[in-house]
Amino acid sequence: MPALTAEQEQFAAALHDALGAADVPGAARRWADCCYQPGRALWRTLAGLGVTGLAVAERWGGAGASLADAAVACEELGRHALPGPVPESVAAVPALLAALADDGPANERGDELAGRWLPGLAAGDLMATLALPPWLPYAADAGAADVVLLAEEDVLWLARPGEPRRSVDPARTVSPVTGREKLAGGPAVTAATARALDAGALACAAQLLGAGRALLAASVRHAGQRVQFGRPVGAFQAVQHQLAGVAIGLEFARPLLGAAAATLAAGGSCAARDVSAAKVACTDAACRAARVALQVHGAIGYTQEHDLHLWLTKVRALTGAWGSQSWHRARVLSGDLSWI
Amino acid sequence: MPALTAEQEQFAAALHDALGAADVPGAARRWADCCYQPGRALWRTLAGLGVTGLAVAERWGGAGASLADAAVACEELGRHALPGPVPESVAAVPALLAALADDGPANERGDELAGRWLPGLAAGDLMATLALPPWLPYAADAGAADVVLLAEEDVLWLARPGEPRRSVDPARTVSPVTGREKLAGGPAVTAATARALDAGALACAAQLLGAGRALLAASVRHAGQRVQFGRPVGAFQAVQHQLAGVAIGLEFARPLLGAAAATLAAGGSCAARDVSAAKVACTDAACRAARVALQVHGAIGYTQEHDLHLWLTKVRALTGAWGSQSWHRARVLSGDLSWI
Amino acid sequence: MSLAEFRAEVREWLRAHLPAGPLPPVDTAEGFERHRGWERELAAAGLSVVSWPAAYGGRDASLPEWLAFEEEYWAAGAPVRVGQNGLFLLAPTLLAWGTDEQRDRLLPPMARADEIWAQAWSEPDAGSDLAAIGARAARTDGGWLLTGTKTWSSRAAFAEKAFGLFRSDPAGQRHRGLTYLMFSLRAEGVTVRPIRQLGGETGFAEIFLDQVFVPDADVVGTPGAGWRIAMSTASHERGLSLRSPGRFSAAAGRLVELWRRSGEPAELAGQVADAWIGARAYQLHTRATAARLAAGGTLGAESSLGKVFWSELDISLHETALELLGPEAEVRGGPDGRWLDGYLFALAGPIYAGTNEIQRTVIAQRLLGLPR
Amino acid sequence: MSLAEFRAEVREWLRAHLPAGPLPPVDTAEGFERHRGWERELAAAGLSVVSWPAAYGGRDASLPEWLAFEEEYWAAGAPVRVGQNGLFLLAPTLLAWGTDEQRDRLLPPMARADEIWAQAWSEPDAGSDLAAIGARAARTDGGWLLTGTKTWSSRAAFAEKAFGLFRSDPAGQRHRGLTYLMFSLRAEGVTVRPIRQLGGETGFAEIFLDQVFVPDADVVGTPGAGWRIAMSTASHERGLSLRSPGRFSAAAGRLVELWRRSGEPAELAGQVADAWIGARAYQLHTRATAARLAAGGTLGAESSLGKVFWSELDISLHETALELLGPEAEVRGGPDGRWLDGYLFALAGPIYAGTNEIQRTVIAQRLLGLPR
Repeated sequence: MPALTAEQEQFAAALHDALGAADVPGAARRWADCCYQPGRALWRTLAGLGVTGLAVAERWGGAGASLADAAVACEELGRHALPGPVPESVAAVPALLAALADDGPANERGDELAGRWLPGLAAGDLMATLALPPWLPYAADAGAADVVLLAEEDVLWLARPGEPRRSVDPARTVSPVTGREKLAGGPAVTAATARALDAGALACAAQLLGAGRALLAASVRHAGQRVQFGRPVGAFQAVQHQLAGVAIGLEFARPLLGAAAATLAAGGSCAARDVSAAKVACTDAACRAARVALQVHGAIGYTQEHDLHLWLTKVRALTGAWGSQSWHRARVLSGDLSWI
Repeated sequence: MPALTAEQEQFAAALHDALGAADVPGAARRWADCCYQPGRALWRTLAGLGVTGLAVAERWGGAGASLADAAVACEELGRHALPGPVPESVAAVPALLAALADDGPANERGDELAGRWLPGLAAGDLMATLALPPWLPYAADAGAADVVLLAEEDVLWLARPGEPRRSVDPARTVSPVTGREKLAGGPAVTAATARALDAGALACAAQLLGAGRALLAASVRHAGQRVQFGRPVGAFQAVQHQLAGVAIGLEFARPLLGAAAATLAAGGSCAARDVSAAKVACTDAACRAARVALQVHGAIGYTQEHDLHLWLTKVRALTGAWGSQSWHRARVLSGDLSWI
Repeated sequence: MSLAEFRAEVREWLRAHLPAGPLPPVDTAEGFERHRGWERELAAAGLSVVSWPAAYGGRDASLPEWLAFEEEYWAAGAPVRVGQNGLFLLAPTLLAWGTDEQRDRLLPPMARADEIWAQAWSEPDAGSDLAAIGARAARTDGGWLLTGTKTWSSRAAFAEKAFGLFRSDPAGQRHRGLTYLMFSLRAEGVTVRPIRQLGGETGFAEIFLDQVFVPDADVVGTPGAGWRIAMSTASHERGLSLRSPGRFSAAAGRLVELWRRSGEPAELAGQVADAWIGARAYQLHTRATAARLAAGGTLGAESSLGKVFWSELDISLHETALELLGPEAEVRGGPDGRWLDGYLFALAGPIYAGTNEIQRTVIAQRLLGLPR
Repeated sequence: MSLAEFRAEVREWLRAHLPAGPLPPVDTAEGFERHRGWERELAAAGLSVVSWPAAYGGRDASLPEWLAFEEEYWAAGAPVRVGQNGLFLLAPTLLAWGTDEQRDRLLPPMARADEIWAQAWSEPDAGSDLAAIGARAARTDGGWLLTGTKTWSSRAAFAEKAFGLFRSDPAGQRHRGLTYLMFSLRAEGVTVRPIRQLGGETGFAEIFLDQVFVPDADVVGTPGAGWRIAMSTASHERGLSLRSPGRFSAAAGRLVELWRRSGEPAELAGQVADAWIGARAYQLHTRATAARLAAGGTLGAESSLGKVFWSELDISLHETALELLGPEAEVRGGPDGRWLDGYLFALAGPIYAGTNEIQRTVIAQRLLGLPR
């Protein structure tokens, strides 16, 4: 079912509380200056709450929880604009390594690789990122990560990151990578890569949805306080109706996310379709939230002084990551579109 | 230049006055009941004002005016929701016959055909329609027309209309046709047909722009009078901003129409591009005007009792006529898109 | 019976009993009676009101079962429900606020389509501003005398009965002093003037009431509490039924088929995908809402989110279909004519049941807490 | 010289003199000076202010010539105009309302980029509600003392001078009692605090004024008439220049190139076509406006139509480019980085120079005549 369980709601609330108590925007600003310690400390806090081990099986030290739980966590991480390679480290790399380890022929090698990194990822000691061309031609935040992978066609590489390039999101870089140690090859890698792509796209969709929710909340707060023409701007119908539109978009993107997590976890044949539907809807909803948030904030929202920019730019950066909207829409249409 | 000349503005004003003084909605309602007399009387009035002879050369009894003037006229005709095959009879058929007559090889036959119908069309004694598959698989208002043509690939037929089918526009029918007398054939027909398609699409765009303007005017009028919650609904920002959006769309569609008329009249290589750009923009602007008009009017706008439906349904009918939006957009992109 | 078994039964029955071709339009005299006949067939099979208690002709279906029924119903291309005003608006109100006597007397004939109901909310001066209602209910011996004009009353051209709000306390302002009343459209003092809609059918009517007597037995709930009763239906769990997701999933499925049949034009792929995604989102959202309601939750102003969402989805879905149809789009009737009919029907969505402008204001002020 | 000859001269000069690569961002210390250098090159060629009178460094170009210049300028990919606040906002105001002494003193150094101007309209509590201005101009011997805070002052981080509105009559409410004044950003009592924009550059600044002396010679027009003077510039014929069509035609042309280079994906063809059509519409519309102005017409509230149109066009055009770029879209710098820069720049369009919400209200009330 797409609705959150009571446990998931409690988990989300715990993450929201923990991140709300920490200075995430401050850590993001430091991250933008390539000072990763405060951000890594936050990741360790989250590891303590179980976030980094959600997608890791128990035998590797994780919680062996469902991808639905990982999506719940990523939504909160996006809601707080946590810096770092969230979809990569929390979802995609664990999914990739787990798929390799579970796969028959590549099993031994897969086990070895999983054992090499999954315990550290689960514990929060390691942070991983990956490039997955053509969807991810660069590895995000390779400078902050301990493990940089490259999945190219049917080969998985340990990768060497090149000169990082600045992203529109100041608290993010993207690095071209080259393979330096071949880790595994063959159809098992192809299958594991497909799994990683879906897991990462799902996590990214969740992050976007969370960011969109935060943007709406910030806009409502600002509109209730900012007075122009003798009234709070939030009392003007033009502002109210734009924000209502944002709320509608977010409200109806959310169930797609839950459904995609369920299908993906169950390994159903509709996983690609459902993940893509979720990514399309969450991206659109977040982009709309960002546009309206900027318009409602006005000039103050167009500065780096206001924290809003951390969310605005992250939404823009993640919009093109893990598959473009056109690609995901096409993937929806190539799926089984019968209903029942 | 896309701006209207003073003469064109006077001409438009004269048409607006003449049609405003007549009961065009009444004639449209009779037309819907297949009683064409009041509508045909209006067409004769317009012929007296020169409308039907604009696209007809002087040697056939017309004014030999430019297609820009025809576009000006069609905009007014659309503004008043005049019933009848406007793009066909005012622009496309005259353009087709003139092109045939002007063409070298087919000259004699073309002259004969032009002489057979153009004088009557110019005088307002005849009304013509045509099918031009695949853009116009049916002939509009064949039941009311005196001349029904079919231009199919490189053959021009005098056509026999089949059983008319109802259009979403009650004051309009569309009829499948079959050729009954071959009038001309060969490359000259292909070229003349292309010319007719552009002339008709241009006239149709003008008609749509005029209809959009009328819908905006009706909405502004209604919004200023209809009181809900103790205020005119037009005082609500949500209504004001929707109508402002309609005004913007119409304002910026209009110069495209003028430019297309100029390019088409000059026979420039950019005619296809410019006509398509005009059709796309005028259709979008008119559709937006229709959507907002219905929303501003509310339930009363959803009835056939209110005259608004004559414009709403005509916009919908013309949206798919003379080339779909997708087809015209593709044609813009296949044109020369350099600027200067 | 499991959900899957229930679904299979519905599917099988529909397969076996669905009319061969489309019925005549519901808002014509002939079409209305043909649709009534179809409702009677449904009722005879126990499928007309599956979510109602068995005592009134239903089968106590759970919300998930009801949603499954709706999905099957619309996916099969079954006829529109001529009784929907009664079935989906009045019946939930009677179940929540009516008396046992009213339920026993009114629900069974409604379920069998012996009595088809029209709604009578709007008035010439009370459209989006419904609280401006001016039609009066004056107290008289044993009942009330209704006087005034109701308009945009859907199904009123052919229906037997109607329900609506009337001002029973002349001193009551706006939401206060309104009473929820039911009356016969054949009663003395009632004049019904059918109104042609955009598509030409008489889908709604104006109702003139001149001292129309209504017995106390036909008051729903407490006199004077009409506004609260009427609004509670809008957000009642069965208020879900105003637009059940099955309608949109069926339409989105047909759109995908149309797109494939048209050669899968890439330039419209995005719009087709968005329509399917939107229908899927609405389906999943409704299921989640149903689960929440089944767990004891309530439905309040959130229903405004859904109203705007489905009504916009419905229009854009049909616009995409019309663009795919190109010059065929304007043609009434014929094999693809349902798209145009569906489009015209969809156009009314942002207007009725509270305009989308009203809904956005509700969302902004009540859900988001923006200042009034 | 014919229009074609003029156009050819501009094109040829640009071809010969355009900087080889992109200059550093204008809103950095280095970039600002590099852009100043470019302005000086333009000025030396008599191309910095073609539409001005020759006496002040211009060449009396007609409006069509100015539009042609702009088309060539942006099509060539030439640098942004660092002096634009002065050139396109202050200069038209001085030409219309200033004294000969002011024009002689201020326009030539502006044309040569010896003095670059910032605007100083907004204040912390006067954004979209500009009439809420609170910064004061107090009368003193031979001039005025300015005190207060201006913000979102574009170019103020590096510019020499600024102009804006100040409340000279403490009893004046809203639009009344405002005076249009010019002041040096290096004057005693001025503190400039640069503000980083979304893209990281200090494109605007906060200006704190503490008893800053401004001589009477630096008042534009009559004291107290500031609002009318400032607003007249917005709708002045050269107010066209706020966003000259050449910018969008150049961007739309590049978008078409990008789409072709990306393999002409059909699913984005519609958006690319619409961007081109929009840019073309804006170009044609501006030409028609120019013709009307040349014939003695005036530009009033219609300029609000254009403001909303170009700002929405600019965003959707850049969004389409970013979608075409896919995962490359987020990368700053690099061969395609201008699309991201352009997108960030475009995002400000619906906010500045009167938010689009304000413009829509102006359109509705002043052009359409809807009730206030």
